Amino acid sequence: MDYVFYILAIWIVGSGLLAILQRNLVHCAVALIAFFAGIAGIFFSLHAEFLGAIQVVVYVGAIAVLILFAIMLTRHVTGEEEVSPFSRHAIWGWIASAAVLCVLLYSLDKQMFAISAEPSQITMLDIGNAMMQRYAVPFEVISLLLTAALVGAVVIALEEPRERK
Amino acid sequence: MVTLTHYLVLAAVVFCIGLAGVLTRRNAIMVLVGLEMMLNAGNINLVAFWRYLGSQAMSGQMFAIFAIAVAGAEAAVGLALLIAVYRHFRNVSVEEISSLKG
Amino acid sequence: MNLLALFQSDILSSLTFFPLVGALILLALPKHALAQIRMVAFAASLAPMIFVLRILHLFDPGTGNLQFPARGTWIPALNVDYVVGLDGLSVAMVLLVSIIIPLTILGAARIVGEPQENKVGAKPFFALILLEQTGLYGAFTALNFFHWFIFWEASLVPLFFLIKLYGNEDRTTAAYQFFIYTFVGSVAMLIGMQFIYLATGSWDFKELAALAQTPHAGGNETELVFKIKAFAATLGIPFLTKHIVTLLFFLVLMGFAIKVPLWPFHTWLPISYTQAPTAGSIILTALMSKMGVYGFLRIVLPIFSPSVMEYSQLLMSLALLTILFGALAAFSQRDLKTLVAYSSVSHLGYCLLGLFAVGATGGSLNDRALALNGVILQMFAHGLSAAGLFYFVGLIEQRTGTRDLADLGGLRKTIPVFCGIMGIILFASLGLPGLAGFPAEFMIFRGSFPLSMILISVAVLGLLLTALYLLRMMDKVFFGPQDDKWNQIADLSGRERFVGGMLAISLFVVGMVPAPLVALSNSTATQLAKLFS
Amino acid sequence: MYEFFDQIIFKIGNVIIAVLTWLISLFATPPAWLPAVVWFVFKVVLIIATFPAIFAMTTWAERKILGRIQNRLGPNRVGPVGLFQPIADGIKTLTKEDIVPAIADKPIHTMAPVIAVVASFLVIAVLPIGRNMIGADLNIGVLFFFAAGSISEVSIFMAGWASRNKYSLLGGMRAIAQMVSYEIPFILSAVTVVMVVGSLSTSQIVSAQQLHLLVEDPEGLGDLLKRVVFHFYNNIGGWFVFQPWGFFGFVIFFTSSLAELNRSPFDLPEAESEIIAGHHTEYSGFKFALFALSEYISMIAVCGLASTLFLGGWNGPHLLPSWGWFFLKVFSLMFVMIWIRGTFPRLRADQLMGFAWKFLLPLSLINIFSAGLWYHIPSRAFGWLASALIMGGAYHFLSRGVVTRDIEKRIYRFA
Amino acid sequence: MPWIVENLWLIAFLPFLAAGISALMPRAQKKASSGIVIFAMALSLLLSLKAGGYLLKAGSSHETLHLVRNFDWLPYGDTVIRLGFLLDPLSAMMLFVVSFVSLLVFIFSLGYMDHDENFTRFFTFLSLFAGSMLALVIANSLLLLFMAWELVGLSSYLLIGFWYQKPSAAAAMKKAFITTRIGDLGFFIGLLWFHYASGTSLFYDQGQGALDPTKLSILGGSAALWISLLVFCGAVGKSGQFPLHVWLPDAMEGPTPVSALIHAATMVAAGVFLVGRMYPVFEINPTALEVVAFVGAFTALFAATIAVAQWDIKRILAYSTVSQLGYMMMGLGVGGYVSGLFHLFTHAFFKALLFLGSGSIIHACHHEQDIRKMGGLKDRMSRTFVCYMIGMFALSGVPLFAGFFSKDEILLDALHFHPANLPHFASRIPIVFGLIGAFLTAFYMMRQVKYVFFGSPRDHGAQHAHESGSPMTLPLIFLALMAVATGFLGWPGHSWFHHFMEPAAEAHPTNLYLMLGSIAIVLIALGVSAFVYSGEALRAGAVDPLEARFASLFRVLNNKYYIDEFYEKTFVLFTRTFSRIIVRFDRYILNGFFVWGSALIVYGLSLVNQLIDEAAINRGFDKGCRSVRTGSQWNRWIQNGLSQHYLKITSLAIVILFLLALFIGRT
Repeated sequence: MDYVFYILAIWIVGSGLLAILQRNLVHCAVALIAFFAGIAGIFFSLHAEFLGAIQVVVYVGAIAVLILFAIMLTRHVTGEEEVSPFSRHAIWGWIASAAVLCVLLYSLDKQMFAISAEPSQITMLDIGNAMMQRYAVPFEVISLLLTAALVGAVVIALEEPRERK
Repeated sequence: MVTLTHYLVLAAVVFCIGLAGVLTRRNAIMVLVGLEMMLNAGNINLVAFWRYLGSQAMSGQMFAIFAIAVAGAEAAVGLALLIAVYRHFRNVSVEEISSLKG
Repeated sequence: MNLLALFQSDILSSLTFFPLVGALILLALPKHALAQIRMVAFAASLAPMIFVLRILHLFDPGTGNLQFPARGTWIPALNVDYVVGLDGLSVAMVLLVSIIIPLTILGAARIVGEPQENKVGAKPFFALILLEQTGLYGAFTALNFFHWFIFWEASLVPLFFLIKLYGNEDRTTAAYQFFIYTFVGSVAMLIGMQFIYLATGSWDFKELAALAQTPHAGGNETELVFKIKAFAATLGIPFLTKHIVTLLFFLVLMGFAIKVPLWPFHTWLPISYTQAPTAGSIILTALMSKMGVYGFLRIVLPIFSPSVMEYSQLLMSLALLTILFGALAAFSQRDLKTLVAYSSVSHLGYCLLGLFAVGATGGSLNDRALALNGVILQMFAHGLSAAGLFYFVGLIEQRTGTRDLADLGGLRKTIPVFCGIMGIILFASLGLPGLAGFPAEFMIFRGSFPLSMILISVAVLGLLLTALYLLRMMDKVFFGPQDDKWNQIADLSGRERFVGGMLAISLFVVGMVPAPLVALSNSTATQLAKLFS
Repeated sequence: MYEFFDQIIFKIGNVIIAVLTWLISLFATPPAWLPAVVWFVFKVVLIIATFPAIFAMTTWAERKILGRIQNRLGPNRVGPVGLFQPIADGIKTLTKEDIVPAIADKPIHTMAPVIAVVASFLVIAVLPIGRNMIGADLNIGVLFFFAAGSISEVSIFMAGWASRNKYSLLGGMRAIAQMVSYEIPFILSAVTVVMVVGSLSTSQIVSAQQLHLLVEDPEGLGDLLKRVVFHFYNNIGGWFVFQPWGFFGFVIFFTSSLAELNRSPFDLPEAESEIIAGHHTEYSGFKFALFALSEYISMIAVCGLASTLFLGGWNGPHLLPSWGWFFLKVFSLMFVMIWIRGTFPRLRADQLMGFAWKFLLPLSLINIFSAGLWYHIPSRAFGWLASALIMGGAYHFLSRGVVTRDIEKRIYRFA
Repeated sequence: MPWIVENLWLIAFLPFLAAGISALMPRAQKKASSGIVIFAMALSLLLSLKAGGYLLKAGSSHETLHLVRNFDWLPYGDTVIRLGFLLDPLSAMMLFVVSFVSLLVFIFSLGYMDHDENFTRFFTFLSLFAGSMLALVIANSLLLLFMAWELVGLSSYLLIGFWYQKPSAAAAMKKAFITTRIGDLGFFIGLLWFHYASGTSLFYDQGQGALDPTKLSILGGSAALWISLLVFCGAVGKSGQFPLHVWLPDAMEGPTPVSALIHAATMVAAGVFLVGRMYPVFEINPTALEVVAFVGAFTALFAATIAVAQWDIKRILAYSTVSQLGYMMMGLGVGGYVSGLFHLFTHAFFKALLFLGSGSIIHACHHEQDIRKMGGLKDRMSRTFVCYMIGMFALSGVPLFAGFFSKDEILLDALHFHPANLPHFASRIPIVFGLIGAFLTAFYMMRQVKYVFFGSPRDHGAQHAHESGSPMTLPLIFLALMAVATGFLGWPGHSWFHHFMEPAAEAHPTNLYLMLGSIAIVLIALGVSAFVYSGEALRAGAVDPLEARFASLFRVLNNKYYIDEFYEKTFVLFTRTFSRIIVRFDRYILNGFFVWGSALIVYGLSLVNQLIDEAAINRGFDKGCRSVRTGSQWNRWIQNGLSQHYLKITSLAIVILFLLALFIGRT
């Protein structure tokens, strides 16, 4: 079902552009949420359901909300930005990213178009097993990192102990 | 027929959108948003490779999971930092808080 | 219906780790909730008794084989399994642990140098004791060396901290000496056992024992000896190849000899026992030292039976010296605790004597079985009586603030009940018939007598020396005119009466009717004895 | 006899399938995707038709029950005992004018209720309503539930922010803070079940709560009795709520779900007396109805998940059909929620946060530990005991921290 | 099996039970506690009588009955240790003696201990003693006997130290326990050996017991000798034979009823009983019995000499007890199984009588024990006086009193003592020592009586003395009757006792010369003593006539041949010094030199290691770090603090690098 991919691709690119281009930060954030949801859709379409769900939980449920909170806490409630992303000083940024995009697209090996998808069944149990066996060390490291981040975030933003993470 | 390269192109585009966000916005929050988008681009790649090249090995998914976890941690710490910075400078513009002297 | 089966599934692991759960809960309690801490600790230490009763109920004394076995793979690369099981050697010990630790916790709560007056607080104290309980259970049920060794060492650590944190005036030295000295022994044993592992590829006690009993095809060596020698030969040191079995035997022996202890490796003991808090002393003497004897029974006798036979005269002589020198040293002590500590040395000497006598020539299978049964019963009896002695000595110290015999005297007048119960325990320790010490000593002596008449006849002197120092202690503490300063000290409280009374009653019951307890160990002991006749 | 109802449902299903098959067969060469799509549409329609109906009855029931609790009658004008009140309300909201404040952020203001409804309907899909009755049997069902559920936070925020009204904004902020906080114990309490079952699939979780003790060859009355007992035990005994961790998990889940749903006593975001209904202050007419719909659907869904995770889902002695059990449990839980609303006072904000972070969060973490312990201890009895001990101890000591100092007696000077 | 045999254990159990109950009673419950104890004892006495009666009824004229009740005690290997209870003439006789005397002493104690604060404790201990003694008597196993043996030792220990606050009592209790334990060591080894050699723990077991003739033969001669001698060690300790007699006189620190019961009538006789019980083993090798005979004979004489020079009324009796026990041993040793036991039987009553009498006197004199401070009690305590005189005559061997018959039998057996492996003069030693001992016995008893009852009071204690109450005098009267009556059971030539004990054996015919000779010796001794201790000698402050005449000898005797001092200077000192050496050795050599020495070595090594670490490794590393730091100064300029700036540079650099790689790579 190719059209799913294309719809999702358009959705993602569109919402992604909206997310970085709008002047109203809250609108940016909302667009970002749509962007994240699109990515989750991509994951679903790749049969990585777990990852998709995780994507929604973490990005939509947590990070986006966090960003909204940050916006509310650091700006005026309406979230209006004074400076447009198209101002003069940003030109080098656009150039650089466009150049990178060109390089990336150019460097994609055209042969890969030939490879097609293979179905596979990955269950939760496999993921769990992999996490606890083969990837036990990275898993532990990540958990440590998350703990550190939690503590760090709380310490840094200590005056607001209700901050999540 | 959607192939791996479709996903790679998508990822590249998303990455560059994120990069553009990072490079052009002056608000630190938006910089962070751009960063998250770049990370997502990476995740798309990981999952797509997993899907197309090695669906029995779990590496792609696993690293995507780890990447998401790291992104979560990064966002938490980054935003906490921003709030702390804002409290100090009353501003989160990247260029105006470049001073390291405090 | 099925619940019973569920309850029974690997009861030993449940038993072992229950106190650990208790310790964890304990750690969650607030620091100053003394009453709750004590209650939780007591409950957690007593609860395994349920399992022990169940075990005793299900235990089949008729067979000497392992019961309640459970096995799980642990570290496949090292061939380490998690293997637990009970047989006649360990069941009495498990019972002993389940009796002593709750009584310790119950009794220890009001002894000097302990919880209230120590700035470290009561929580770690009880948690350490519970930890120790887990270690002991583990060591008494483990059947794989690796697995066993972990518990063996794990039981060392809580005691180190008990001594270091809650001990008497000289505790730091005592703790370090205790830890390092016993650790040296453990290391020696570990080296020896590792060599055997490298040679045979097995840590499992039962497998090793089986290897030690199968003769090697086409030779007069056993399979084990052959394998060890073959492995030693690959190292290419001629001396080692020749004496390797002896060397290993003494390495392993060393670990246990220090733990029990065997003269002349006993010097860590008096200082540790004296400096430890009362609960620590109780656990050290009643349970820790038994781990050493148990190790002899479980490891040295089955695996090194030819070496035991070869060196039995030497070892018996050392055991004899342990008995006599321990008793003599106890005789000239002024410090009550040191006195009791040396008495422990001496009493454990009986165990070792019976153990090593099994290797001597002469006598019948029944004699050997009797001696081994006696050793196990003596472990049990000494566990109870020594625990009682240390407990009461601790109480004396708590009440009078001194351990010096010269300061005390005539206390019976103010504390008659104290004197009565302590007297019972003391006489049990002295081997008075009707109390637990006597059947044990009789069995050891009677079993070993045909095996080595002269040595045993000399060893009987130990009974006299025991009487000498114990009566001297009784005399100095309780009899004679009383100093006025002891007029106000309190007699036993209800709790203390309970602890002392329980110990006294257990001693009495075991002394009068030792048969059930002996029946538990008899089959296994007989099996073990067969290796030597 | 006991499978009678199930059979009926099954037969009805068969009939529908037969009809659909027949319809499809009318095409000369039906496309390959058609049966799937038809089946899909059928399920969607069924869900969209059933649950709003339940929503309607729930609003009625809530008002009625609250009325009883507050010693009044509740709706009693339209239809017998006011039964048609929801219909009347529905008609009223549909026909009302849709007002959007002038300074509101229009697109977001409009999007918010839609997203809310979508999010709440999404989660229904993974609930196993009866034996073989599930919208989508995802192998990540529980996770999907939480993922979809977390979207509703965003919708509330959008509503609150886009209204440009300080009450709405405050309500939205409160809602977010509260939902984010309570989401952690909410998910962590469910983790225990996932851990023990070893699957995120809701249907597997349900089937894991069935026991399979059997008696051989029933003979005579005694055996029949035994079999009945076994039957009851098999269908009830396996519910996780009977394990200590399950019990505590259930309580934590249920408590935090109250906060997730912004229901009393955690209804600060919608506190009428403080901030005039919070984020939907500026909504009226159909948009308001959508918000209400989404709230009640979420409530049903959360109760459904609670019964799926802890109360055995559709498991039960075969006196009722499986879906009957499911809805019985769901309605019971909803009744409890209404009951709580009728009896509990609203919490203060600091109490609310303290309760989440100081009590529920550590308790649920310890609960995970205890469930793990329970799972790994081979002896079930001992495991039960150890788990119960740990949870009991944890509850005891954590609850000490929650009790705040006594509030001074208030003196009414002018009253 | 007859009921009484089946339930023989009750005899011992009842006092134990009473002791247990009494132990749990509070101090104030004097009446209840003593009532229970006495009631239990009375029941035991009844049961003992029933047992004796059964034996009399069932007994045959030509063999000794051994009725047993056995049970399993301890399983081991594939066998089991069995214990049991035994009813035979020996145990029946002892049962009667023990329970009878015990009962009387209990009753006496009611009066004697009336004012003691630990009254209930006293009865507890007494009952404990009675129980263990009875158990000892009925034990059908050397192991059970040993167990009871130790328990009587314990009760003796407790009762000697009953007034534990007196340092002398505390010392005496310890001494008693340890001295007897020395003997017990031998006993214990003998027990081990016996059990090992015979293969069974039972004495009699329907022909399978260790002492049954069939089994007895498997004991070899030398094993039997060793076993006998080792077991005899125990008897020596318990029965106060030389050289372990030292504890018995000291044991008089205990309350007088205790002395009467334990240290005169029953427990000390346990040694004799033990030899009697093990007699079949002793008989296997004649050397064993010879050792018994000589030890006994020597003790009999030796203790009698000491008794002559003592001042303490109870010590005199104590040495007399030692001496009489020597007689019994001698009797057994010279082959007079029955005569030794008969003396035990009679001695129990009259010695208990004497002790209780002395108790009555001491009680009356306000706990004054020195006979020099008494005097003139004849009129003040007439009932006690009469009873005491009967006891004295019985002990001295005045004709028609019990002691006369039993002692004569021993002397008669000693006369017939002709072992083949000894020279003639050696075989005469027992009879000679026995006769001298008889003389001395009569002498010191008369001396004592003269000092106590005659003359005028020499101290205010004696002046205010008056007759004791009936709980104390009634037992005296009973015992006095027994002291007369029991003798007739062993009428020379027609000894009922002999027939009861050993129906199969034939007694030696009566020797009239010996009888007359001994009567003469006794009468002369009494006369001499009465003459010496009269008039001047009995006045206050007077020197003992013997002391006046044989000062140095008297001092030696008065100091008991300095044996205590000798032990103190040798064994005790040796043990003490040796134990100190052991402790020093432990502390300085083992722990100090070896353990701490090795610890120091390890510490030294670690210091060396530390030096190496610091010098070589640390310093080098520091230097490296410093150079890196200086080298990195130059690239500071590239940083301007704007992260976006960095990222821009980075991405452009990537593009440039990529292009470079593209073009250079292509070429």
